[in-house]
Amino acid sequence: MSSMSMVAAINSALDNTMGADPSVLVMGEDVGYFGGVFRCTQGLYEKYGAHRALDTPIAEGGIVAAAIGMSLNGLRPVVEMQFADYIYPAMDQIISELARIRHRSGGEFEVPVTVRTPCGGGIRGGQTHSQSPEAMFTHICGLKTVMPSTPYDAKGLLISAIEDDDPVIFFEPKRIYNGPFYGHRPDEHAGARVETWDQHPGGEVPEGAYRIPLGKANVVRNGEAITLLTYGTMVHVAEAAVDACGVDAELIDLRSLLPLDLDAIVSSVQKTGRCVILHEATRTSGFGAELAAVVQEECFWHLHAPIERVTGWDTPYPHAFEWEYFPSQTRIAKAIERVLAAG
Amino acid sequence: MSSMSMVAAINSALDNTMGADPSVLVMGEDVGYFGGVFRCTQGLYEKYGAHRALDTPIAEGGIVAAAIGMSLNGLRPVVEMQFADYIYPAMDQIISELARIRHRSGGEFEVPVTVRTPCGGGIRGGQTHSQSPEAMFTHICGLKTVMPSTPYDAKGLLISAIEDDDPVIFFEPKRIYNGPFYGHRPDEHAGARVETWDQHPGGEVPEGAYRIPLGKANVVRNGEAITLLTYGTMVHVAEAAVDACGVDAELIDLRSLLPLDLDAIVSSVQKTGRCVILHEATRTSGFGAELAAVVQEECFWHLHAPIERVTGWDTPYPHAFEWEYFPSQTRIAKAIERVLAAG
Amino acid sequence: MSEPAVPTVSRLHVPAASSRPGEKTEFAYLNLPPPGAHERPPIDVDALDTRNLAYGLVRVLDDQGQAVGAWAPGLRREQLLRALRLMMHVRAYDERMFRMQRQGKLSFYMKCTGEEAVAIGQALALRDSDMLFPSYRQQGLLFARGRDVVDMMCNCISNARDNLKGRQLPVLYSWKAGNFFSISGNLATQFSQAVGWAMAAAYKGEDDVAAAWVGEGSTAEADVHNALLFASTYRAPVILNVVNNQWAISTPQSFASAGTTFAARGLGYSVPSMRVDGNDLLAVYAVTDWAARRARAGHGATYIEFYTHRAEGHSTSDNPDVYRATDEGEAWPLGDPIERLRQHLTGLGVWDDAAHAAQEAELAAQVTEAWREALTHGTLEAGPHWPLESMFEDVFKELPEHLYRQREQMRQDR
Amino acid sequence: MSEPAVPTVSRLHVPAASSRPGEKTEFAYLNLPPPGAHERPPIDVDALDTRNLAYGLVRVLDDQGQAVGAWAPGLRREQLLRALRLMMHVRAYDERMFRMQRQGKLSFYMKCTGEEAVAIGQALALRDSDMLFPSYRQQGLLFARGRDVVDMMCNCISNARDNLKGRQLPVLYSWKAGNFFSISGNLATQFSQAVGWAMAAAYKGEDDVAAAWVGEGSTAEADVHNALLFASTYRAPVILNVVNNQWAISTPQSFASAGTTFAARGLGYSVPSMRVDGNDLLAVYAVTDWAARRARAGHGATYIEFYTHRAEGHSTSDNPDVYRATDEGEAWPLGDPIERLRQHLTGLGVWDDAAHAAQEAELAAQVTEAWREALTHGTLEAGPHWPLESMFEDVFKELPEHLYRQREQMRQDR
Ligand SMILES: Cc1ncc(C[n+]2csc(CCOP(=O)(O)OP(=O)(O)O)c2C)c(N)n1
Ligand SMILES: Cc1ncc(C[n+]2csc(CCOP(=O)(O)OP(=O)(O)O)c2C)c(N)n1
Ligand SMILES: [Mg+2]
Ligand SMILES: [Mg+2]
Repeated sequence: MSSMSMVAAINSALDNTMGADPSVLVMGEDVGYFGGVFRCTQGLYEKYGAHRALDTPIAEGGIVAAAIGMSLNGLRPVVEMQFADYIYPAMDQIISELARIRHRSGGEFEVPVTVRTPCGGGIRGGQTHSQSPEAMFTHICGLKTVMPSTPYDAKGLLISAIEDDDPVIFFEPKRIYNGPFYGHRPDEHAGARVETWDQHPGGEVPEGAYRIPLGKANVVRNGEAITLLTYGTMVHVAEAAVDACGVDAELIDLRSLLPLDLDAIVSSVQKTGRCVILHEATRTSGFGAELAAVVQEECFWHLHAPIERVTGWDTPYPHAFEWEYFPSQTRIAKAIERVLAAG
Repeated sequence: MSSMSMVAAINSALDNTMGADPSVLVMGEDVGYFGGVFRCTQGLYEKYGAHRALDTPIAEGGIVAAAIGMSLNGLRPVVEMQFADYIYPAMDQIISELARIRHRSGGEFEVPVTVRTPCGGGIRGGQTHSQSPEAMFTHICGLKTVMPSTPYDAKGLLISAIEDDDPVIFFEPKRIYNGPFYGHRPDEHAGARVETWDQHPGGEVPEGAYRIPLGKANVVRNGEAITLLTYGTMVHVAEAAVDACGVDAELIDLRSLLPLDLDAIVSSVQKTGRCVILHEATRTSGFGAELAAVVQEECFWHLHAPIERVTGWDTPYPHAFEWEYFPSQTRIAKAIERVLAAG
Repeated sequence: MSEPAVPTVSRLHVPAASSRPGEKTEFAYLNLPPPGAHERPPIDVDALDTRNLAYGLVRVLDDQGQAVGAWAPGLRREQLLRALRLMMHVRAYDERMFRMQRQGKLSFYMKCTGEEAVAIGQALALRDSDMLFPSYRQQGLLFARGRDVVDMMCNCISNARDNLKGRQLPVLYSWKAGNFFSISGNLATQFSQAVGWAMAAAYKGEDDVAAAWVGEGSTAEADVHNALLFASTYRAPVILNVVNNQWAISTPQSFASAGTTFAARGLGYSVPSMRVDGNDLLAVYAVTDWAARRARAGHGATYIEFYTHRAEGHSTSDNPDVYRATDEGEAWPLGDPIERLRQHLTGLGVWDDAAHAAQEAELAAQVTEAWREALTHGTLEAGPHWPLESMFEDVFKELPEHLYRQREQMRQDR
Repeated sequence: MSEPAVPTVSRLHVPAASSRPGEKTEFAYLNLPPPGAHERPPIDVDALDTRNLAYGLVRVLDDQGQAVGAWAPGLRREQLLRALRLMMHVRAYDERMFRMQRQGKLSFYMKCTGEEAVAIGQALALRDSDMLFPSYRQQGLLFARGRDVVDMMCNCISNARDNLKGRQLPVLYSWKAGNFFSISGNLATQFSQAVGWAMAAAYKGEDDVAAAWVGEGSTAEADVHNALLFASTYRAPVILNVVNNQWAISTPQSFASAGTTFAARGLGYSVPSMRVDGNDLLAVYAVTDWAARRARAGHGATYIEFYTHRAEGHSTSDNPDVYRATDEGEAWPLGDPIERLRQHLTGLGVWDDAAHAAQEAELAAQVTEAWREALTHGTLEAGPHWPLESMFEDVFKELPEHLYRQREQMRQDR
């Protein structure tokens, strides 16, 4: 057990699986010699060789296609898309192929590919280094979609994803790669120290391999008054907002969007009767829509108030107004107030 | 005024706009000399020339990119993607470019491109000629998403889409290209005549240009007991189901998913207090999720029962079991019963 | 709307077709090199030294049916007779399935008439452990690898014996035991996947090769670019085949060729490339054998354009007479692959018209027999099919809760 | 999980880098043709007749700074002096902005140091009505077209004067009045769009041309294939430029080159292609002028590889010393574009060290002045910015109801 950043935890998950199974390799832009622009694959090139920490041309569609072909020949590729914003050239191979091959072949062929990609804003990356496109992948049957919120979860979920025989899209909230983030605008905390994971329990990560099942949510905080459903960076912002306004909220970190831990969601909302859903992604047809739909389907008779969504706005992620775009503690607190006040 | 199929109505819309504005052209695979695999562009090559009914290489990403460039140089391209199932190679140009250029350029540049594409099942097309991917596009800010249910609407909406200075993704439910469809399995009606549009009021289409605004729903049927929200082919299946079970349902054809006619939806559900949402697309994170989310947000206090979704299953569109996949009158009727019985 | 500011005279160049209805077809522009004209380079050849092959045309059979030149493969007579039989079998199968579609027994069908030599010639030059990534027009590969015709028919009518469980459109076969990859409805995706498969073979130090096929129209898709780039970058043991049958539905090859040969594109990626008479089974076999040896020896990929002609419509949904001249078939100078191999074998004195007619009749009867048997396992409309619930299987390896619930919902609401 | 069945020895070929830290850089493999060696073909040349140019290197300035050979453009001295001044202006601007980023005034910045000749030389050969589709490393185009430096700085600090309303990352400029297209953060998308713009010019019968740029690493993206295919198919009046600075972040050109020149790829699409000394302003101007004449005359596209070297890091987020040898800069044989033009002008007797030093100082002062002015319009962190509500504008031409509601929500919940 030692303290790791999310980057270190991901690196450790890759190291463990590559060490245990020679059919596992990482591939992507700048992941080999350099170790990845976020350093997630650092050291793997030296340890496992150029063919197992494989640099690639800048062709996301070609990278995913090659990974599919490799997986058809007994390998277990872990692809890195340098930013989630750059996954779109690979959409046809992901939607029409990766997600479909098992089903369309009557179960004859399987493609155990994991696609890792950093997502989310809060790093002044502008509209093409900040996106959260997870909802689109949850609409594609045949894909599993995962997003961790701590180094501990990141490692356990990533090992499960790599060992899973189905394709997994694994989103990594880059804002919390190196420390938790509570939604404070940098200028709000001028001079305050940068948060690191060593002060956070989620930063305690075993050196060896362990697994967190895909499809099990984590109840971060028990509460009776209201249920907050979220994932990724927003888990920490939500927790801080709850602490700040001292509400007895139950906070659920979904961790895996598909498969979804419906039992955890339903039992919580049936208990609290109130629900707020939070994500950074744009609002319309975001994953919050699916969550709101299932919650009202499953918990209608227990609901005391409408379910609210606190999300990114339906605009590109702006450079100058990053902190007005990013769902803030204030916005979360006001939504909680409204939902508690209602009914 | 004469009776037209939806194919003829679309052809007429293209003819009207190309005749009125030399900057309008159609482009895509087999749309030129041949007139399109569904015949929607028939005759335009002879009438307007090879450069305005433009055959293209089989490269959906290149087609959309070329259309974007053309629109930046004063043209108004109407792109045909031969099947919605084949739009994915163009996703990066659609999401990262078509949808973003106006905003990211501070309003300096605009890209008035219309992307037409046949969607939906019911033609024994199997999993790659039957998809309904509309929800993904409603999640992409900067795109308008439209789907007509009659020849009359198809023409009026398509002219509005082409004249619109924002990009529009225009879905054409191919099952009703040549006649309305009420969800009867062919074998159920063995020997029954194929439905054509000339028996349907929606088949009455003026020869000249007219416009239906994007963002205005159509209340197909007024009712007090329950609100049905749908679009495309399902409008007709829903209508038939309602007639069959004699429920006093209000049936709303959204026509445009984004912008969405919230007023029409809210005033109806506030009146009926009950809502069923129907679409052919897969369920999870389909557009029905967004509809359920906004309905409960806006109408919570009026709802007497949970909102139900009747959708395609979360599987690829199967060849053999097309009619078990396609949301049937029976499934709709049972959902209506449940929602009416509840509470 | 923007101001109409468009003159009537456009300067935009739009490519022409080899022929359109009412026109007389002219294949003169082909100016074919004579059979036997091309050298056979060493398998470790540098891409640039294949330039003549990429802009030329590898031909073995001359107009008299003689095998000539450095590329003559020296196949044994039994092999040649087997190749002829396989091509005839494919054609008999296509004929039958096409008619069955017209009778409403299939929802859809696609023939490969006139292109049989490509799949048969190539399959015979490969090892059974080599992996095939076909498009929908290489059904010949299945015949060459011994796929039971009844199983193929069951795929096409989605019945209870269909190994794809009723999920796929006719002709989108999959046969893992035969190392034949699931055919995608999305063009060209398999091309770049094949390169990944081949990269994995090299990664594992194995010497199996991958082979992939696309039509000439599909070369416009990004996957073909990706395949060439990755194959070249990692020296993948893969054979990348372009079947140039000159038409993509109604669109002539001129919308994909960029005005040169398809093979030429490979040179820009430093992949040895060649254009081959695709209706000449001996030439097809010879270049494939060469490319397979090259790949196995670790020298990397080969890009091969097979020049052929789509003798019939694109599919049962298509009528070519509305977009191309009806005389294209006769005008086409490279003939019919079956007739040309038949001529060769007749010349060798091991085949004659009687034997040919007898084999034709025998294969037709076999196919009819197979069709009868296929129907005993169910039909598309009447079934029996796989159990309805099987629709929810294989989306994931295990059935997740949400699909379990949807399956129950389906049972309940039928 | 699948059985580990992987031997320790892999046969997978993985390309090498020109240099890695600790190694000595070897550019010997370049074997550069001598300056002036190449012919200047007619503008209606057939693609295959540009083969020597595609595999060679067009050079005008020799090692003594003399302009030699058929490609010597014969620019007037004022033009040459202007080109030098513009390149020096770009470099002064880059230096300043880089330092400002280090001081926390910019969130991010990207220099084009060592590559200035490409954008400046090309812009001077084009007409102002020609449309530019740049990548993020052609800031020189803006200088050549007279963009106000203060406006560029305001783009980079997203302040109240930023014409992009604070929406874009630094360096992703857009300037419609200058026919400079909005730079995308997504690599290469502009390349195929430029072809569409050029197709529209031909459609309208106008003789403006489009020019587009990508880095050599970005040539791997599908958009570059699409651009070449569409440009060739429709003979679009477009100039497709590849800036080969040899690195894509940490990835060497060997992962995109397929082991040959980048220019070579254009030949496979029958687009005339050439490789050019990108650090030789005269050569850059000459080939661009040739390609523009060719396009305007209706002969179609040209594909040009500019061979240069990324002298510094990829961006302010990058430290090249961890992935490439520190001596690459010195080892690089084609020198620095500013020094080489300076040498030429000095040789012509119209320039000297004093003038150079004076201009350097003058431009540095100008940039400092511009920066001061830019700050008066606001800073990234402190503002003033555009009004917050402007975030919701331009998603659509008119504000739709759902965005109106979100804007109100934002006001309410701040
Ligand atoms: C991505 C994609 N785009 C379009 C289609 C529709 N389509 C099916 S076959 C075809 C023509 C293919 O022509 P070619 O590649 O020459 O193959 P051929 O049919 O001649 O064997 C088209 C456009 C598709 N299946 N997939
Ligand atoms: C589609 C896409 N993939 C990946 C990236 C991340 N990225 C930004 S710059 C870059 C390297 C580009 O190298 P090159 O094309 O050679 O241009 P250069 O930076 O050398 O000018 C990468 C991979 C991106 N911006 N867009
Ligand atoms: Mg073809
Ligand atoms: Mg570069």
